[in-house]
Amino acid sequence: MELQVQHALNWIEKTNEKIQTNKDYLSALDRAIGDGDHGLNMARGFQEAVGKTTSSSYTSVSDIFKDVAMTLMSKVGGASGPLYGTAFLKMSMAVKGEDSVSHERFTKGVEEAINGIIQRGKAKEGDKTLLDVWTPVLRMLQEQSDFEADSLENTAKSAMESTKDVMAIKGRAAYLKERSIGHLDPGSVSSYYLFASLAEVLKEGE
Amino acid sequence: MELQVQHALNWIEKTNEKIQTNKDYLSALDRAIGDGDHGLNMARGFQEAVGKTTSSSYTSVSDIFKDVAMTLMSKVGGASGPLYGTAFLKMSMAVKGEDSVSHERFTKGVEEAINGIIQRGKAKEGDKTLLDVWTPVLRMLQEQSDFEADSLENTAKSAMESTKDVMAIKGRAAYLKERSIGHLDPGSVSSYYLFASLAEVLKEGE
Amino acid sequence: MSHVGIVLISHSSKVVEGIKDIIRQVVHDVPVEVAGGTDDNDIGTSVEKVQGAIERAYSEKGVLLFFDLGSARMNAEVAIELSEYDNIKIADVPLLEGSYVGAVESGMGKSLEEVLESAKSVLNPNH
Amino acid sequence: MSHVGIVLISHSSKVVEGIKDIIRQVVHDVPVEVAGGTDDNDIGTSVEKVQGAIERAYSEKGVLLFFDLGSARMNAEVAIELSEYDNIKIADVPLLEGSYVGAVESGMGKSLEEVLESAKSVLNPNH
Ligand SMILES: Nc1ncnc2c1ncn2[C@@H]1O[C@H](COP(=O)(O)OP(=O)(O)O)[C@@H](O)[C@H]1O
Ligand SMILES: Nc1ncnc2c1ncn2[C@@H]1O[C@H](COP(=O)(O)OP(=O)(O)O)[C@@H](O)[C@H]1O
Ligand SMILES: [Mg+2]
Ligand SMILES: [Mg+2]
Ligand SMILES: [Mg+2]
Ligand SMILES: [Mg+2]
Repeated sequence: MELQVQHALNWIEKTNEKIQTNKDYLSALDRAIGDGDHGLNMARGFQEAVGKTTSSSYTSVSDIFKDVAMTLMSKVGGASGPLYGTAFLKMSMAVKGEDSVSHERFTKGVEEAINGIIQRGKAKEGDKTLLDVWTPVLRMLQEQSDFEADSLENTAKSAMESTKDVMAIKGRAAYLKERSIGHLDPGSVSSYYLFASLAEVLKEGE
Repeated sequence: MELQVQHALNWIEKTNEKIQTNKDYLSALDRAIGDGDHGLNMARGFQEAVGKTTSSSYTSVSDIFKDVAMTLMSKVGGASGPLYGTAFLKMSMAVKGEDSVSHERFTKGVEEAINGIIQRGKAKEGDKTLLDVWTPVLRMLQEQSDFEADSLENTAKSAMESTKDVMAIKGRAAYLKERSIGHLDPGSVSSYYLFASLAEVLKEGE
Repeated sequence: MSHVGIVLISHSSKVVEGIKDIIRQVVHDVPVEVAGGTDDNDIGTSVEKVQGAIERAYSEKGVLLFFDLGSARMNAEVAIELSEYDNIKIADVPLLEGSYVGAVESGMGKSLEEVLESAKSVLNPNH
Repeated sequence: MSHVGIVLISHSSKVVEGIKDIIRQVVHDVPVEVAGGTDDNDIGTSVEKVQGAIERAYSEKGVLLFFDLGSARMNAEVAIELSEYDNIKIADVPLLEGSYVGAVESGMGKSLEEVLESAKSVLNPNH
């Protein structure tokens, strides 16, 4: 299977739905170890992103990712804005020139997105940031030769859950040091929603 | 001659008069190399000090200095508040227990005042602060055995004038580095008014 | 549990009110009191405002004072000397960054010395 | 003579307005622009506010950006990448103390690199 324009549009819409539904939960997670705005930030950003993508017409996945990137970067404001924005911008560049996006190309896109996130936030895997979901997802993608919805959902979910027992090294939660242990990383939970939504799109497309 | 209660009261009043008259000048000096409030700070502080001393009755010079100290410390607010306040507090302590203040005791008071200013502001002579007036005045007092109004006025005046060619190391003006050269230090000018007023009181008492 | 109180001293009342807003997003149980501007709310510092802030922020664990520019530091010293408490310290660290870290650490129940030490960490930035 | 522009970025609009007030007491010719809070004036940062502040503060000598907390830094980077200018830098120094020194140095006509260097001096406090 390859990702078409309609898949990408559905991906963004499903992600937005999950984020709107779980807005208060994301903010509550952020309240425990941060400043309590992650739900608000993500809900605002993805609402605007969907507003943009549903009111435009696209001939390439790359252009969709680019509009999402620009919207998230300029509208979210928290740490998650530049981070998710950069991730989508890098994915947009990686899949540029392709009518539809192969598993191989998408994997490359996720790899570039991670490089962008690292460049922007100077974090590494294990610092209790959204990288702790993106990196295991990349490893899984690299091990496979085609999209596998269930393992995508499972990998993202268990990666998200494993942020709980980790001490934060980057972001607001890092100020809490040991006290950040025992709480899920909010950005990892929103990243789980992102990949879980992709898994749903892949399932529908099978 | 010894300083009596009435001399000390006159000293504070004369100082206040000079400061009120030159309020705008002091602020203009501070505008050139600082934040432009030295006239305002000193005028507010000494007005309150005179308000306090004229509405109280005193049996010792020490008590006058103490009231002046507390008023300046709590009402001025700029750097000059704690600095002049500390100076008067130390002088108050040095002349405590004396009905009238001898030249020797007053000299000791100025020495203690300088120690207090240094402790508070961590400056040394030559840093383009009011210490550059107080320290030459102390040296002059130490060289003489009785009050000499003219040399007090002359010493304070030329010390004040010599701050012009110096680079600031402490206080707001220090941010300007070389650019502070060529301007009088505002606190040294107000300190000149203080000692010039004392010289006038001494002359009247002769 | 009592917490080390935080007093924010700035030449501007807007600055310390804004910092308090930022801190209050993440720290709720710690006394955070402000002393900004002169008595007339001009740019400057007020010993009386600092004294009042110390009184309000005081807990048995002590109070840590943060200031912006040199003269605010001297006025903070005067306010401490005029107070009756001996467990008050001045943090010679950047105002916003230091007080943010200090407030978070105070919220963890740390001692005055520990909060001061952690606030100093912002001088070697790595966040 | 043109001066290096100063942009103050904080999670709180009060903070940057107050810092600007403090700077304006001593520095008059330097462009000082603020980007405080989110687009809705909540606590947070706004890339669009930063972009606007860069535009207003811009001079041929460049612009130096000061920020408060980590995410404000990332948003400052995004704003720079979205702008057309290449003489914009971020000062990784304490917001209030660094921008005060930076504004004074910019007022002396110093270059972007010199202003940045001097702002870094506040990390070794001696004033
Ligand atoms: N330096 C960083 N690198 C990678 N991810 C980060 C970094 N800082 C924060 N994050 C992620 O961003 C999330 C917080 O986002 P959000 O609450 O929207 O921003 P803010 O922390 O500015 O309020 C964290 O849970 C973490 O996953
Ligand atoms: N650290 C210091 N030690 C001694 N004197 C100082 C110091 N800092 C400033 N001063 C004196 O204070 C004067 C400025 O006072 P003022 O303008 O009232 O305070 P501020 O600088 O807080 O606005 C300077 O001209 C200088 O003489
Ligand atoms: Mg947050
Ligand atoms: Mg936030
Ligand atoms: Mg002044
Ligand atoms: Mg002042």
